[in-house]
Amino acid sequence: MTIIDLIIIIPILAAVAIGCGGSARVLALAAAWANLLLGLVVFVTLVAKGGDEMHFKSSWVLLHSPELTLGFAVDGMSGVLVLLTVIVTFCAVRVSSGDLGKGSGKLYYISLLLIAAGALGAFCATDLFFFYAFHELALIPTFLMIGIYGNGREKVATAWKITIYLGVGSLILLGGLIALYVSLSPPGAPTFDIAKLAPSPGEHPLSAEVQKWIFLPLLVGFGILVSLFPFHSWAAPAYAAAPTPVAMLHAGVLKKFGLYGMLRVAMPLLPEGFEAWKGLLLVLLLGNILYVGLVTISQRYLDRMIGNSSVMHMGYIFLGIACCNSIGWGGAVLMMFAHGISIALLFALCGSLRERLDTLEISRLGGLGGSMPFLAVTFGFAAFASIGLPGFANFASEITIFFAAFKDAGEMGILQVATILALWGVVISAVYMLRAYRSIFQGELIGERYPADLAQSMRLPVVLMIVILLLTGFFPNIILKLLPNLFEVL
Amino acid sequence: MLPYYLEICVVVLGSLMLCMELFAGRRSRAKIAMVGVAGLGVIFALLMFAVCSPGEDLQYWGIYHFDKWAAFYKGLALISTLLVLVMAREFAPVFKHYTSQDEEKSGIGEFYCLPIFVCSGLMWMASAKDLVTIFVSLELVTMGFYVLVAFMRRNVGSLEAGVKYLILGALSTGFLVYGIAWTFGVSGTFNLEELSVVLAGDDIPSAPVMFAFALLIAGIGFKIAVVPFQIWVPDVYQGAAMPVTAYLSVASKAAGFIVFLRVVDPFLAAPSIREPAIYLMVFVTCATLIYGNLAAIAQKNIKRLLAYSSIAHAGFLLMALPALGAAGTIAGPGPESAISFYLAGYLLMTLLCFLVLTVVRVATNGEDLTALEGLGKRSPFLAFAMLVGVASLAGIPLTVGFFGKFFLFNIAIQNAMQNGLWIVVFLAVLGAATGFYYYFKIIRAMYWEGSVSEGEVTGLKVGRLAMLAIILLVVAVFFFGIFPAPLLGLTL
Amino acid sequence: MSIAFIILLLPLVAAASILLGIRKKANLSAYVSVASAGICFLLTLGLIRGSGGEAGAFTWLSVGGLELKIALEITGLTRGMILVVTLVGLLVHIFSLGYMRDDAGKARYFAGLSLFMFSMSGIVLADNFAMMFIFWELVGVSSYLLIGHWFQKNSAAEASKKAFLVNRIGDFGFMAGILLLWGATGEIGFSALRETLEVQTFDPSLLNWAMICIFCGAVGKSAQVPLHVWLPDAMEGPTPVSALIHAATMVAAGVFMLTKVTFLIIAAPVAASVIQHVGALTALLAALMATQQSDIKKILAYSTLSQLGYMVMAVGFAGFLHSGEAVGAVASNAGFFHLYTHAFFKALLFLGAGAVIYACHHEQDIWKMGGLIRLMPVTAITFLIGTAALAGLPPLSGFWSKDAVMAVTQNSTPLLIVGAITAFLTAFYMSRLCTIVFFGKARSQAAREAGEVPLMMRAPLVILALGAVIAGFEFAYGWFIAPADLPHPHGALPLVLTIIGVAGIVTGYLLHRGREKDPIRVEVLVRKFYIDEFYLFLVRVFQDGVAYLAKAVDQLLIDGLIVRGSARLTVGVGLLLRGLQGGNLQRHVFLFGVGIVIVIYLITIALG
Amino acid sequence: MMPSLNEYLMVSGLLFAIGFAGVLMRRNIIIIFMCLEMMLSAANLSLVAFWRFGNGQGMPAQGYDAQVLVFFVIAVAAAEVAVGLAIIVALFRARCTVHVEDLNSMKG
Repeated sequence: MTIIDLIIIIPILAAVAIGCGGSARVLALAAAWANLLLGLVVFVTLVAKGGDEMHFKSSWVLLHSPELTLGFAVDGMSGVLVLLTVIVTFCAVRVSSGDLGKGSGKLYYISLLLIAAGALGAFCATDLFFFYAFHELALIPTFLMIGIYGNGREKVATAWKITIYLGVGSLILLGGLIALYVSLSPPGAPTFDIAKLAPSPGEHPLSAEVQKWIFLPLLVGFGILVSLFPFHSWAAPAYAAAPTPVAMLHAGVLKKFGLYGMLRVAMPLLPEGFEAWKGLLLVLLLGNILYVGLVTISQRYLDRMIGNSSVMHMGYIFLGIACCNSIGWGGAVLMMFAHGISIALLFALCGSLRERLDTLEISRLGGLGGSMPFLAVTFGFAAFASIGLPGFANFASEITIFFAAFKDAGEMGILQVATILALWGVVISAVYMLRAYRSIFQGELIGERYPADLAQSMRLPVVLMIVILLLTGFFPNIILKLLPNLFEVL
Repeated sequence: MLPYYLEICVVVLGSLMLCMELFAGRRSRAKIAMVGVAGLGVIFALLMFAVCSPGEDLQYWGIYHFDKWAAFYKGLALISTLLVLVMAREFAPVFKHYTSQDEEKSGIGEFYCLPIFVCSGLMWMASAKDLVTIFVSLELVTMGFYVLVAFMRRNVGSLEAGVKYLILGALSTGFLVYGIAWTFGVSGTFNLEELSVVLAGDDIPSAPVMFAFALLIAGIGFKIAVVPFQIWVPDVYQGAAMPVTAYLSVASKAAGFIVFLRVVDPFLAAPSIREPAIYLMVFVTCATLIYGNLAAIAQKNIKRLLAYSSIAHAGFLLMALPALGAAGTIAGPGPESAISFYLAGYLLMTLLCFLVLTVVRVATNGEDLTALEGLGKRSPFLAFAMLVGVASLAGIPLTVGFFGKFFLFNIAIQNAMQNGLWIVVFLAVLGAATGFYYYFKIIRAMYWEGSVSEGEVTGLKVGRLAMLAIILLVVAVFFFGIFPAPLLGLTL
Repeated sequence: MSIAFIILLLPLVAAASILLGIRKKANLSAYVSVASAGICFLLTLGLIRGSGGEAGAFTWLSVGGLELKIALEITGLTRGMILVVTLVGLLVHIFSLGYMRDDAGKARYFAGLSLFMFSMSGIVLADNFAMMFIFWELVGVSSYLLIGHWFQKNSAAEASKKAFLVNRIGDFGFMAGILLLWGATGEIGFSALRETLEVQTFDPSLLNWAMICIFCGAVGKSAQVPLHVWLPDAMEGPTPVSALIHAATMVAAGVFMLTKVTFLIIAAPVAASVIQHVGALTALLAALMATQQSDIKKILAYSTLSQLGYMVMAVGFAGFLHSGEAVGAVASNAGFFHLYTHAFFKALLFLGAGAVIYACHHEQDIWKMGGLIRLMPVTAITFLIGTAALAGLPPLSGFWSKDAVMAVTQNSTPLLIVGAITAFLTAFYMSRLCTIVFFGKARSQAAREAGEVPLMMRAPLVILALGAVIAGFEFAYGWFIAPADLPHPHGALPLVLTIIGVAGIVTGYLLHRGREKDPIRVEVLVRKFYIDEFYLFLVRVFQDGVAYLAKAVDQLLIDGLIVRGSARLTVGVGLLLRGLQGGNLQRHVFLFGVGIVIVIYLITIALG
Repeated sequence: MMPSLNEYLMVSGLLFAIGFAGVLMRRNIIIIFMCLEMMLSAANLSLVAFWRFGNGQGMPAQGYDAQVLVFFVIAVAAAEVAVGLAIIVALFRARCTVHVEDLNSMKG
């Protein structure tokens, strides 16, 4: 049993232990701590050994035809995402407390741990089947969490929407994955092992036409999971309605699954399939950046706005992926990490605002900076991180992606045009973030209440996330060192 | 030990139980059920260890076959009967409420015995490769079910369901016999192996063969609830007693499917009619997928919901059919083993759900979704068990239901890639997505709804045997959801 | 670690330590910040006497062949600029000790100043576009933080937001330009780019586009038309901030950046022409607007705009002339020279204005001041020196640098005329300001009670005044620009300029002496050509309107029609199918029969 | 003249259809039940006819499989009647009706 197996099994065991009557918060915290430490160990080990190859391999063959292995391993890319997951999980467990009045604490923590375990399993799986299966593990916990502990009047409708929508997405994805493994398996030996499916360099067994049609369901499936325009309408309401830790985990970690899948599965295995849909993808990702950006501007509620902003930023990651070079993919992974932390941070802060205020309607708030300076400052950090200010990892990733698109671009192609348009999103995100910040924290105090500042218990996770963003923003090579030649490796 | 001794054992067991009932007087009949459970357990052990001879295809008198599938489906029949008995015992209070509080007059002893005889029919069906045998065993099963469905004689729903099942069942029998007659007419044989040889010939007139095929589909399709012959399912499932519903949806369907496969196989194997037969199957599949899944959306009665879900599952199972006879071109488990695996998984998860529902039914006296409200607080374990069952039905990964669906999708997608039958895949995706909705409605009822104040939190009373069964089923659902190989290996 | 790196990082350390540790101790925070500024200044003195060239590098980001470095480059202009930054920075820090003495957010303020010093040094020392862009954004943030220092004031909060957003628009272009250049050449280092451009030839239209885009960055940061609107609003910040950021250094960063890429301007004639004209337009419009303002800081802000326009115009002449041969680096040197002198006298003017405001209890309306020369003589005299320098009276620094700029514009008659008019207007509005504020009699109680500011605030004024006097002499600039590299005016230009300046001053004095309000009121100038209103309209109608439309489409079409619609459709079909199940036995039988018929019908079709 | 296979089939088909029509139209469950029996008999008739003309030359097929099935069908029909009538009696006791339109407590 490797350290990676441990990381995946610990939350599951903790969930089982809670279910069997253990003390929910203690066990969840213990599991989160353990995972955080193990995740750091994994990360450090990867830094030492280099991220180009798979490490910590383990596998149990479950079926022979088709070959199905319960196997885990990490390379640089999954290492980064594992790190992201353990950090966000830790913070999510730390900040959860406010919603517990509505139901059983056990169910709450079990759901959280299962979501985390699912994400970890999906990121580490070496097998297409379990890559998919682990992600689905989050479906029911999310449904329960939003339904029982959710916020707002629309929580019921929202819980249904996210469940069904993501369910449809996963099923489409499943279809694509089956078509993929069937087509790419070596003759007579069907297998789900991603490594064995990879075509030998230079020659691809599938014609461009076949690749094209297999790529489509993968794109749509992953797209739905990542809230690619126009499949994005589940995301913002769900994040607004979800209890804080779920929003953090879902927006911060789980959503990255689709992007990870693009990089791990769709792009390397179907390069020509991507070429066929490149134009479409560019249009859609511009939809994310520009159209959803505009939608974000006109949101009236803070939680919705943050949710939409998260949808918008997915466009940049897709842009990085569409660049098809190591710079872009490295930037995309870095952005997954950066966005994961920053959106989790925003949701954590938004959640604590929700606990303190009667409403999150932006225009009915004002001047809170005076009475809650800590929250105002940390929210400022989060907002600036999210709009890609230098010093935060988000900026490093954005600029990497932009440079990637122009690598060796002597003249303007569609990718370059799309990138220039996408650049405008930087302005859009500044508009909505600063407007909200100005309206909520600055200006004259609206209303008579002086709500309390951020609770002491919340400060550690919040500061931790800010420190990580700054650290990786000042030294993005910490992350990028693991992904020097992602494109070539995959 | 000869395989057909198993059926004899079952019949003997049933007779034994009847004798016990005869001499039981006014005493409790619970022991009879226990004897049944124990006996079935022994017979299952015999099947596993004394009889099973993998790889060998035994034939007796040309009408009784014993191959790996026969063994597999016999196993399914035995286990489901066993669990239904456990369930029936748990259900006894409700049963008595609708018959008589008196042990003797209520007829609960017979209620325990009848499934045993039905089981023998189911086991015989698994071995039948001859239209006559199929007909007889099928009727044996159906007849048992007529009685079981209508058994609660003071319950209007049960009687109504009984009559509906009786009339429609007899109607389907008529079509089946008529179909058998026509099959005999075009081929001159009842034996399915001979039939496939005859049908493979060139000079077979395709129109009457297809007519016969259509009639057979109607007759057997009725048992496995495929559209457009599903019409009885919701009413009968709703009206029948909980264990009977479970039995119908699991055992009857599983046995129906093996028969269906065996009957359809020669037709699909015949080159001259393969094409139209597949065309017909695809239509039936699509209709079943749509109907089962969509009509389930608005259901409020759990049994009715599960009835539609049972139709939907039939639709998923049918997806594998076009691949029949095209073996070797499919990566992964072939259609027969995928279907068998799915049915086994279906048995586990459905019986799990029905066991929980039985307990809830006894406690709350309700069969609507509202009866489940607050279960998450009243009895976290039962709610969890139900959650597992429902998740598996919906096809959430790491449960056996997902693997089942996965193998079927695997086949359907490969079919589509080869033949362009994408409509089936599309509808299956739509159906599975709809499934998330109506299955999750159950989860919703258990966890979101209903406020139980602290004082009311009283665990539901669960019999020890039922509890054991529930735990085992939960474990099995997870186990086979992660390690499908042991179960799949039995079907390959 | 080289000196330059220490200059760069020390303020960051100061800012971080204030934020993390000592923010509760306001005075300590202030001293830490001032100390860091002081040390930086001393180090700068060391640096500018040392040799130039590379000063070390740190690979910030490297992936798949892309390497972005934090590397420092020290050239002549860099030295001049870093001196301006650290010197003015230090003086403003000291001045702030007095000005912000009782402010509640003192620690935050000084942290912001230190952060600014860090970011600004980064821009100055950057050896490549990526690094410059990073710090470019960071100065934007520090500017945002400082403008919004009094964030509980609605106007300050709005102003800081506006400044940041307008700058972001410029940065959008800047980044696009950098990307275009990188795509074409594969280089982002300034020296590497220069070498590549010398060796290889590139598509001129691409270079033009790239340069125009890069210029957008300068337009945003240096507040050129049409992105000038943020700078006047930015006066909501504390006055020392206006002196440092919005007069002397940050807004000059655009010009500084342009001088750094002179080689590119030379290679992109169309862009050069655009730069010239934008600069000229800004100079003229801003000067016009300045003549009618009544807020002392706003007048200075428009004046800054106008002077920045001069500089940009001059730099633009490096690249393109109707007459053919471009002026080349000489032109950008002229722009930079003006930047250098302007930093001193404009910082002086702002600090002087700060002193006046401080003395008048935060009164900023010039029509409520008057006669201050008697009450605060040091402030008034230094202010007048600054005014004279700005008006271009010899032998003050402004005279020399304006001469250099106008010498460049002699290559194009229309722009020369624009320059001349602007020069007149500059003298005019400054004279108006001084006349109203310092002469005549006090117009309000606050002005009557004003007194001289403390030493801590006076000292910087005196030092800057000294700078404003001498910065134009060769000994003060020769160490970073050889006089030979500056343009020299032909003919009687210096004389003409002096006459224009004097004329402006005299006109201004005569017109406003003893007045209680403006003798000439030009509504369109008071309202700043209605540009703010126009932009507000654009934002309301286009941005918010389109955003609202997008939201509506999102909710009605995508979510409502497609997503929920298909869900509704599914449910509807389900209900329909469910309706088939009527419950009546004979209906069931009928449906069974229909099923058989359908199956048989299908078979007949299938059999053909 | 001896009737050919076709005539038998037509008669049996007719019988089957009449039976089905009866099931479809009659209200009384007992009569419906009788019609069902008629359908089974129709099937039996086909079976026997197929057997009689089984070898293709108008002579009976080999073996007696078809007859065996016919007997089974008859037996099954009898069993069905036994069970069915019992159920119908129970229904009558509970509801005092044997009309199908009264059986509508479950639908949808």
